[in-house]
Amino acid sequence: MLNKNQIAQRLAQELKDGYYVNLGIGIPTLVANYIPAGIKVVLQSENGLLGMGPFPMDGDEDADLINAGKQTITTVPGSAFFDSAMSFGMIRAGKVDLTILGAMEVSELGDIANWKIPGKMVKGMGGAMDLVASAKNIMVAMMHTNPKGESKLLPACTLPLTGVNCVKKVVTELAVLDIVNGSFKLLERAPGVSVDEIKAKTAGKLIVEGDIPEMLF
Amino acid sequence: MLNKNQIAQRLAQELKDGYYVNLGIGIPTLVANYIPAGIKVVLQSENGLLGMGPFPMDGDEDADLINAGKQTITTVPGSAFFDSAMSFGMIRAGKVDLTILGAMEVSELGDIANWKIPGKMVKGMGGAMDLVASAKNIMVAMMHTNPKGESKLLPACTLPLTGVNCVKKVVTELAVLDIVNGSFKLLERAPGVSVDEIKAKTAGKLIVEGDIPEMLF
Amino acid sequence: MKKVFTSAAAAITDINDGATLLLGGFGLCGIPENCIAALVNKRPVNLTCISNNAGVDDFGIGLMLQQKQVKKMIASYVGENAEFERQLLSGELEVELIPQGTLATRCMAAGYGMPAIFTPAGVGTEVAIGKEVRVFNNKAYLLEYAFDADFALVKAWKGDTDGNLVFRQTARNFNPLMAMAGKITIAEVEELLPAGSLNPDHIHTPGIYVHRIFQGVNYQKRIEQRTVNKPDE
Amino acid sequence: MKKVFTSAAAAITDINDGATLLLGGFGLCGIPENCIAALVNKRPVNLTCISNNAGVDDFGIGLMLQQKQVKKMIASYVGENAEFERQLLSGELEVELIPQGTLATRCMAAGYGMPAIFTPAGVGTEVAIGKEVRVFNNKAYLLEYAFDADFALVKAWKGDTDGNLVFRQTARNFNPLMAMAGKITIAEVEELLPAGSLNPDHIHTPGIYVHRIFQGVNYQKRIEQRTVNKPDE
Repeated sequence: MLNKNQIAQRLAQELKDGYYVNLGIGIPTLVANYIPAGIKVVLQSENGLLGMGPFPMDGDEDADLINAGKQTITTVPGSAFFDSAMSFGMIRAGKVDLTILGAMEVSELGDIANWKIPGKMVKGMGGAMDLVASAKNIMVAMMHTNPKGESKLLPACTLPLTGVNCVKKVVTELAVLDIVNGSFKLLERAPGVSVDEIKAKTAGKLIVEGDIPEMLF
Repeated sequence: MLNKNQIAQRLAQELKDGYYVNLGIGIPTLVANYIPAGIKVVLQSENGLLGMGPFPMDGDEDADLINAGKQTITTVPGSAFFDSAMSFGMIRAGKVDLTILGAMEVSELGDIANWKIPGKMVKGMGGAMDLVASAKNIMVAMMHTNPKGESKLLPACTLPLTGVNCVKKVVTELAVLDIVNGSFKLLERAPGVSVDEIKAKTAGKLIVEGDIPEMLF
Repeated sequence: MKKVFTSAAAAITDINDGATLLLGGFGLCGIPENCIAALVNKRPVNLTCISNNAGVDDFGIGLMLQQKQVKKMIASYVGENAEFERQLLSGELEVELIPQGTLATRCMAAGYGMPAIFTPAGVGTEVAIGKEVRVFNNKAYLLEYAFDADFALVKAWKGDTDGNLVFRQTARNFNPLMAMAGKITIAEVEELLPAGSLNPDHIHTPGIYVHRIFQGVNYQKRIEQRTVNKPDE
Repeated sequence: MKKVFTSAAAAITDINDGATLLLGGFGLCGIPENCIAALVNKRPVNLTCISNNAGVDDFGIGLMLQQKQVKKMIASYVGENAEFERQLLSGELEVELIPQGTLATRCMAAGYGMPAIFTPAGVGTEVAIGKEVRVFNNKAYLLEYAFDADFALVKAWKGDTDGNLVFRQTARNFNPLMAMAGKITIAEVEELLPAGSLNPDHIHTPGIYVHRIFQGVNYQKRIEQRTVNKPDE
């Protein structure tokens, strides 16, 4: 079973040289810590920056330089600033190669719910609806089950949707799964996790073909 | 009867302090030479400049600095460069206060034809269709009649249209006319020109109310 | 052409009850602090505020919420704001949440004279309810309309007396878009310079979009999430 | 990430017969001289060229017209070009004239992932024939579609190895718009710098839109209408 950092580490294996990537808040943000050596990845922050760097050193923080999570950050050489219309423009136009988001629920059709829980104060969707509707390659980083132990990989989402038919891949503490033809296709198991456990915790249609390898790190 | 410079001079009387103005090729360009003292007018060139200045001094011309007529120009303090989408964006959004264009024909409904003559090589409409469809205040500078002596102020244009129902005012070598309620309303006569001559040379519906004053310069 | 105002109070003097305002900024980054302070002082009410966020309890739009000046908030994310939450739950405050890219593009549409735009954001979600859906190349889009706001309040880094604006880093965000979208645009700047001081190639918002400009004072430029690396980490 | 190419020839090597190209520039100002020279040398034919103008007889796109490489020209103004006129009148060349703002906005639409936009330009004229008209707030607009082009060829003043571009004065024009709109965008620059050399606030085209970049050579930067004031005037 993976911890959050390991989920991020496994997702980082999906990065390719030259990728422009948008990382959501939470586990996705951690992916930046595991970019494979020898490749260059440019991080997009939808509030108007390409080339996001790490947090600043204490004392170097700048109120004018934040990420979409409103955290103080830095830039890397080759960075560029732009307005919010261009930022979502490049997302809509498919220029961002990969978007990694957290989710509350994902359906076997690739629907995603991650912005609203009925009965709870709604903070807003921020840029999530734009990202899931527009990005050409969307992966989700999340826990396989909710705190009650219920599967978050469902036949259909029960929460209000953020986007439909958009998620391509899910990485959880248990497994790596692609969403293809209306099913979750199991690709890899976390070390020490059995296929049976994944089956038991996946409510949506699950495809298991042949031997399922353990993830390699 | 006015010469071209006087037509431009009369049109310049329409300028107000703080106006952003787009001047077309030909007589409209000459308007820039007659901006009244004490007011500030900013010239927009639709190829991407606000704050156009006069032609450069010989030897100072710069291939990267031209106007929409592809002439070498200069900038004035406070100028700004931008791309063509923003340029036509500000025109469409009504931020340009006044556009002055040449025309082959204008109709009593404010239609304008100034881009195409059937049977002749067509060069293209350039930005003219955008300007006439978008600008909030469009004035035309032209000769009252064509070389054959036929009126260019018509009940309906005979040439292919550039835009419909858009021209607000026409200044010719003979007269100043507003277009209101489907008519040319005569406002001023050129020095020495009679109302009868204007009537004779205006094919569209002409409204003449009361004494028509001579233009003042 | 007199665009320069002496103070925020002078620049916002005709913002009255019931006005619709566009306010630049993302979180507390690049917000028109001086304009908001002047509005808090002048106290117009029944305002409709369009801004990506709603400030925090004691800063930004939150200051106007405290005084119940805001009737309706249009935003993409309203964050942590106890008074906002209280007014929303009590029904005192009307809130319309829209996707962030839709918010940005509806501003751009207004500034570019486009009455409406198509975006895929929100298709198949509750955001799409009541909206026109149109399919282009097998992909569904929502038709979203340009904003129609009375005033835009934006904050720039540098500006000149002709209204040209330059923004700094991610404080740019919605500011140039809202600057284009206001019927009257009021810009506050950290540094107001004579026309001709800014490189014309570096200007983000040409002065044609800016009707009033003033030199801001006492900028707090608060940081919402101070995240740093310690030297020993 | 290897965006830097050693020459125009290397950068355009996969532009083949039948390709659709967006070419930046206004008149001869800011045109991708090196890319055009390389295309003249490589000689792909049946090209569709989308550009505001069509060059002159002996420069710009005119050089490709001389070799009959262009099947179709989409432009707003084709100016003075005898060979262009000959091919048009003889039926060898297909020409589609569209309003300049429509041309610009259809590029922006492609770069911003908007399938179509509304513009009033051309309403009531022959440009509107066959197009969808829609009325918003009592004003009629045409629905115009985003361009779908294989390559964009643009020319910038400075660029860096990550593909970030800065344009100079009115040589900006269509270049940043076309840079956003190409499936593959090739940028030639007067000065190619290491990543990090450009101020991130001054970049007009972020590198995400640029797939290939090279240091241009032997720029002519011709002036079409040299207009000057004489000292004694």
